[in-house]
Amino acid sequence: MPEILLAARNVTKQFPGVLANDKISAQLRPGRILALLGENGAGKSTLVNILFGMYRPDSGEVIIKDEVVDLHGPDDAISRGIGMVHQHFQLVPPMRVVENIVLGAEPSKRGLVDLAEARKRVVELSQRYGLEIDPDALVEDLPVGMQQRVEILKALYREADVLILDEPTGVLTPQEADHLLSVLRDLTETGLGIVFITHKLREVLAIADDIVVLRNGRVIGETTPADTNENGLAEMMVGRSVVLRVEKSAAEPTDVVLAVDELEVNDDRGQLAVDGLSFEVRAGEILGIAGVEGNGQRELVEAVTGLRQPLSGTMRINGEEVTNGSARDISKRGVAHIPEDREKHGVIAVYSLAENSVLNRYHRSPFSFRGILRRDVIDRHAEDVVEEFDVRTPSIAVTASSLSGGNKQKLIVGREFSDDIELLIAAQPTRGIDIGAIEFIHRRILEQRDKGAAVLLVSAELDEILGLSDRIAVLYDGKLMDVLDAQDADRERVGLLMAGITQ
Amino acid sequence: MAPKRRHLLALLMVLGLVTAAACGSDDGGGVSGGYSIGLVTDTGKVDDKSFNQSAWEGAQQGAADIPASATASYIETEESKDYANNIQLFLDDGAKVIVTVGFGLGEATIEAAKANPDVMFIGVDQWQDDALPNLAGLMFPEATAGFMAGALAGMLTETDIVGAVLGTDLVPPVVFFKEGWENGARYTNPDVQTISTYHPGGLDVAFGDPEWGATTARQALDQGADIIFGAGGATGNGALIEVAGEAGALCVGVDSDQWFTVPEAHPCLVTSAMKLIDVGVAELIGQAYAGTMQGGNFFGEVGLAPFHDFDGIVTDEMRATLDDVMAGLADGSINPMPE
Amino acid sequence: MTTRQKQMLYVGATLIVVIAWTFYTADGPQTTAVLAGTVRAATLLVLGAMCGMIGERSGVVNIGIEGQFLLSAFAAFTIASMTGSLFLGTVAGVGMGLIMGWMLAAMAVGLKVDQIIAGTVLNIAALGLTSFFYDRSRSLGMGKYTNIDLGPLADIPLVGTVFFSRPPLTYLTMVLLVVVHVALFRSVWGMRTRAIGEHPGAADTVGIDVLKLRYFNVTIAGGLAGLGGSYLALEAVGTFSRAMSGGRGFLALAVMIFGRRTPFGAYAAALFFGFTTALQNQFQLNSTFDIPPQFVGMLPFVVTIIVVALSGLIGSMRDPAALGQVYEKG
Amino acid sequence: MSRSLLRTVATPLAAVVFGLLIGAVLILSQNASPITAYSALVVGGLGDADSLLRTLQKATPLIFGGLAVAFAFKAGMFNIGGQGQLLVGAVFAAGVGFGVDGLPMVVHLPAALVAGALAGAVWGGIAGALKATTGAHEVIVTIMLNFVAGNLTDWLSANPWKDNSGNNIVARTPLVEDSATIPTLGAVPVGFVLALVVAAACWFVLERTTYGFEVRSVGHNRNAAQYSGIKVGWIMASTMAVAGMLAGLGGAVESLGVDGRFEAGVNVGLGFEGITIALLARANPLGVIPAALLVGLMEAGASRMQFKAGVAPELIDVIQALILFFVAAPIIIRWVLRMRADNSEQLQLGAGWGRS
Repeated sequence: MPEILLAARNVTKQFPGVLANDKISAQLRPGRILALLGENGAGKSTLVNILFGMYRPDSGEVIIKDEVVDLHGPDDAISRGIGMVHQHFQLVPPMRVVENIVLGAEPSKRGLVDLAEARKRVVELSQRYGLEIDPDALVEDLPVGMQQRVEILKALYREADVLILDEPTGVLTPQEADHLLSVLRDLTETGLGIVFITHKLREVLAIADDIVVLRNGRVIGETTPADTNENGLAEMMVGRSVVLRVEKSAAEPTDVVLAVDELEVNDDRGQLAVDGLSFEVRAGEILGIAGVEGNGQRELVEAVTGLRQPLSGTMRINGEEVTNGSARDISKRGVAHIPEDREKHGVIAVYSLAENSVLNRYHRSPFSFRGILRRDVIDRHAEDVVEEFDVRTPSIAVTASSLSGGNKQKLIVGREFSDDIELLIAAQPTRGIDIGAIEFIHRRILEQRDKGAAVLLVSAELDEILGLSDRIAVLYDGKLMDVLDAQDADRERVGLLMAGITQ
Repeated sequence: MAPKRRHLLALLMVLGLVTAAACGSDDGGGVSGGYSIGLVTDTGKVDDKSFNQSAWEGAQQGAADIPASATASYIETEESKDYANNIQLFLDDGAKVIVTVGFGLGEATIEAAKANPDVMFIGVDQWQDDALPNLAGLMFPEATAGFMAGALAGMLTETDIVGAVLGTDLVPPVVFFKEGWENGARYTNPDVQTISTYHPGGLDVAFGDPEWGATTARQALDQGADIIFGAGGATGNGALIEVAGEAGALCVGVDSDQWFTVPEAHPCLVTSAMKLIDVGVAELIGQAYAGTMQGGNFFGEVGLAPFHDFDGIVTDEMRATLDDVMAGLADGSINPMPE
Repeated sequence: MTTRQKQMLYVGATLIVVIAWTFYTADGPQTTAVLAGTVRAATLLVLGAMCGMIGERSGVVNIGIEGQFLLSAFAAFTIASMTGSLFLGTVAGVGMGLIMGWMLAAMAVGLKVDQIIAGTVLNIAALGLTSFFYDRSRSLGMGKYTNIDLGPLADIPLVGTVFFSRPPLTYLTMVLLVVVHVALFRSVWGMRTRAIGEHPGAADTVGIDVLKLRYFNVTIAGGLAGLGGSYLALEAVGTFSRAMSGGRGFLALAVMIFGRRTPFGAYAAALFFGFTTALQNQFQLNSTFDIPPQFVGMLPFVVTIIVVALSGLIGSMRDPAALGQVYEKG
Repeated sequence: MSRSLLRTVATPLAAVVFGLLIGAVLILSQNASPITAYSALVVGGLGDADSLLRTLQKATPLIFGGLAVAFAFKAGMFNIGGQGQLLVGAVFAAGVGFGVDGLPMVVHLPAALVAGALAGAVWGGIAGALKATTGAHEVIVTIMLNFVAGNLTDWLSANPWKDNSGNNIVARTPLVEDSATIPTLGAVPVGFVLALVVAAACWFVLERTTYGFEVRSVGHNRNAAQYSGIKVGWIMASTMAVAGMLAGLGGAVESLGVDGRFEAGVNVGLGFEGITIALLARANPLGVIPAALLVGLMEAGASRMQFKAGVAPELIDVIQALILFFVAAPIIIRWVLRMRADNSEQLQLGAGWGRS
């Protein structure tokens, strides 16, 4: 058995304008779990992409099983026993589980895929590691937890000695995450090494043997769970002491702003995604929607914002029915929306910041007059947003594509918050951005609540839900499992509800 | 910065060079020399194996026939809006005779003839309502040609089914050919069944779709037709070639003797319903040179092309009937297109 | 395919057979003629559809099939008339198709040109080049491909004439239908091809070279369109003429969509379109209706529009997820 | 300003030069002289007042056709249906032009133009509406509608609207009334002026109005546009209708200003050249004008090129394809000229505000 399974030595990688990895070194030994910890943009993904052969380092070397290697692509890494479970699953949705697992390394006879043989091997593998799966199910029909299992089996099928997992618990309930951690621990018994990438301190302490903390593309420190604690890790990760809890006053809810009754909504594939939901959000409170992604959150948000036609049920805003209102009808009523997918739904990449700053209001006075845009007014508005919401940019004339994720998100928040808001719908408002921006946006959301807005917060980050919400509704399979007051909610209880377990 | 600008500069220089070249002499070409004859095609090519080609051959023949040294040259029209301009190019070049091919050029030809009384114009397929002294419209009775071909087909068919694969009913000569063909077949064979199809597409594709022509000819063969008339540019040629692949079946070409223009059709081509455009054009050019050309309408000859390889199957009896038909058509006792 | 769909398929097939037989007993020659014309018109369409299908399954839209047909037909005809060999002509047509496929791949995959624009370039270039270089004095002295009877099979009434008395490239097309079907849905290549069309990122992470495979597939698919061009010049027609593809490359795309990007589905769709063409001819031949040919001629195009619209409405059709998108690594 | 303008035009300009250079090689391969050929081309298109008039006349429908493609591009749609939209526009404009008489010009001419524009709008709108409601791809639908339009207009001009004067046998409508004829001001056809005005209007609508903002938003990011409350389906349908209207207007100008009537088969191919023009202009409505003038010049001079140099006029089509290729794949030009890549070099089918 090699001494070092996988290592980076002084790896440097430069992207236009960013030094993503600056002389990074880290190593993984057999049977160990190495945690790479860092906030978004710290260089974790770049590093693992280099280790997996997706990128080539500008300088420095990659070592696999005690040998310096020159990886030309993922197939190089795979053939050397590296397996990777990506944060965004790399599965082909309309193909079967077994096809996904063997893709790229298919058992074949004269060029034809030997599906029977493939199925046999997959069943064998899943039994050996205790990862039950239906080999003939279509991946698109599986829940995310199962899809992750397919990803792991994919790596094991290729006889990986090293498993790299990129933020694997983001899509799981706390209980599922715990189960995953124990599966991973079992896997190391056979000598497998695991690289575990995360920004969640608790998980690092729970599972890692070795911890490497990255910040701004550099290694900031190496430690072990025995030698540190959450606060210590957080300080290393961010470079200053961070407030792990959001400071907020008690809510003072008043009138019902949003009332949803028996709402049913289909997803894109025509299947019921929101199944008879009823809830209310009052002015001055934050209702958090907790749940594993894909349990109807997106469809709920799209229905409430007028982007998706509900099948049945009613929605009222300030007492007026808006069930079949268009997106514009609803936004006219003082509804702001921070969409979950910033790049896809939030900004138009080739538009300037000025144009992006009026995406939701270009048609209104004073930004246009009788159908003609008033560019001077728009520009002034954009300057205001940039200043007030601390968007770091050389000018409002540059395109949105030139901004970092956090600055894009601040631009969106600034755009949505520039009017008086009756109802704020915030979906995954801090996904993938740095801690500074997260704190900024959390403060702004609370500010809106305190000004009397009703806030519907949808987040897959349980910590965010627990930290910000006044009440917590848990969504599972399109149904509302329960609505808890924030003080009654804890990870355990919400986690079980997220898994559909009521006690 | 600097290198970038240099490349742009280089680019501009190349452009300048091209422009300079363009502004250079344009007199090197041209066609003038001796008695010059110009031909403007319809939107088609001088080697279209059809009427443009016939007219061009006629123009060349005419140039060769006249005693003085004469040259013939052509312009192929790309777009029908260019008719007038293309005629003007020859006028500017001092052409003595200008042949314009196709009824589409009729109006442009009349305009040019009015404006240039010293130049002789020959308009192929252009009917003249009012005779201009320097413009001869070369017309052909297509129905007569079609009738003769049909009469032969009526006698030759063994299945009593004859088919026609045609360009488009938007072009009247095609309709005349078809009606003449069907009436001729019925004239010699009252039991005959005539099955005919026009291309279903627009004017822009109707003459350029040999695949449809071939498929449709096959469809007609499959239901028993044993002689197919292909009339419609490349579309008709497709039909002829298809029939060539069917043992025992015969085909009839159109416009010129297609024995020479579609050699692939030799195995089936019994004759062609000809408009002798080349003969007519050459003759009119001769008249123009001699100063005897009359304005108004000039009727060119139509007829059947030689039977070539199939000379043997046309019996003396058939030939006699054909002669009668021809005589009847000539003296008006047979109307190829009643109504 | 669901059981219900299968049932409908069987019912539909039985119905077609029954109707065909009824007509056949009523008027044998006409029925044979219409159905033979159907099969004939379908061959070119399905070759184009298979070309488009392999591209689209890999995530590359090919709107240049029309141009591929035309330039390949030109090459096939020119070489065949120069060498006097239909076989060499066919090879040249396929070769030209491969070159055109490679050019499409170079633009759409390599240079990351918008795929629709890349295909349009091919179409315009093919029309210009063939018109510019066409030498009309050429001809096929030896004639075009002729029918080959498949022994006793050809003697079966109706079916024999319609399917088993055909020229060689039509048989080859039928064989290719099976080959492409097996290759797409059973082979390692096919599985990888479908993967790069649906989720190129996933394919990349398991070591499949997405760009290389797309290059390969679009090029190979061009060979199918090239065979279509050879078929057009050397089997269907027996000569070349300007713009002779006449929009069939576009119809092939509709056939591909209607056939849900499967070879047999596309063949069924192509037969359907071939049938509308043959039927419209038959109406005219029989003088069934006194409808101007211009209106009858709209039939296939109107049907295409309806089909494309309906397949969107019913939602029975889903594009490969990565269709039309440039793949950037990483 | 001039620097950035230079950079903007560098790629199309280089594409034209490369196209002409390769064209020169083809001319040489035909044993003709490129210099004679190209000089004849230019003289044929610019040599005298008549040539200039023809160039302008040829450029006019190309501008409309180019706008029809460019406008749809802005909403992320590819309108290959310019041909069919132009045909129906041409035939209906002619229909009103000859079918109605006794109207003063100020009423009749606009009415005929509007008839053409509306017919084109309906033809384009069908494709847009089908795309919006059923997802039917506009490329397939517009191609099919081209065929249908060809058959429909052929039939109209050969049957109900046929010119039965004299011995006419051609499938064409009667001449339009004088009151519906677009006049010529000096050497400049008024239709060309109209095309310039419409191009400027397109630019203004796209860049300065809320509707244009919506169109461009849909073109750049359909999802974000939908999330910001824009009715994406309506924008797609209406954009295609506007595109069809532009092409239909081009057809109307042809019927009323150039041909004086509609004639079957006369306007073939005009609509397709709009694609080349729009790409050459990088979908910029103002850029469409020089692009159309260039192509118009080549087409006006093609006859003279054949006459003087014996080069087949199809060479123009080959050169156009080459230019299109180089515009579509600017990377080749950059490589040859060693220019540095920047955003303006990409063929972005739409850009931000003219903030250069």
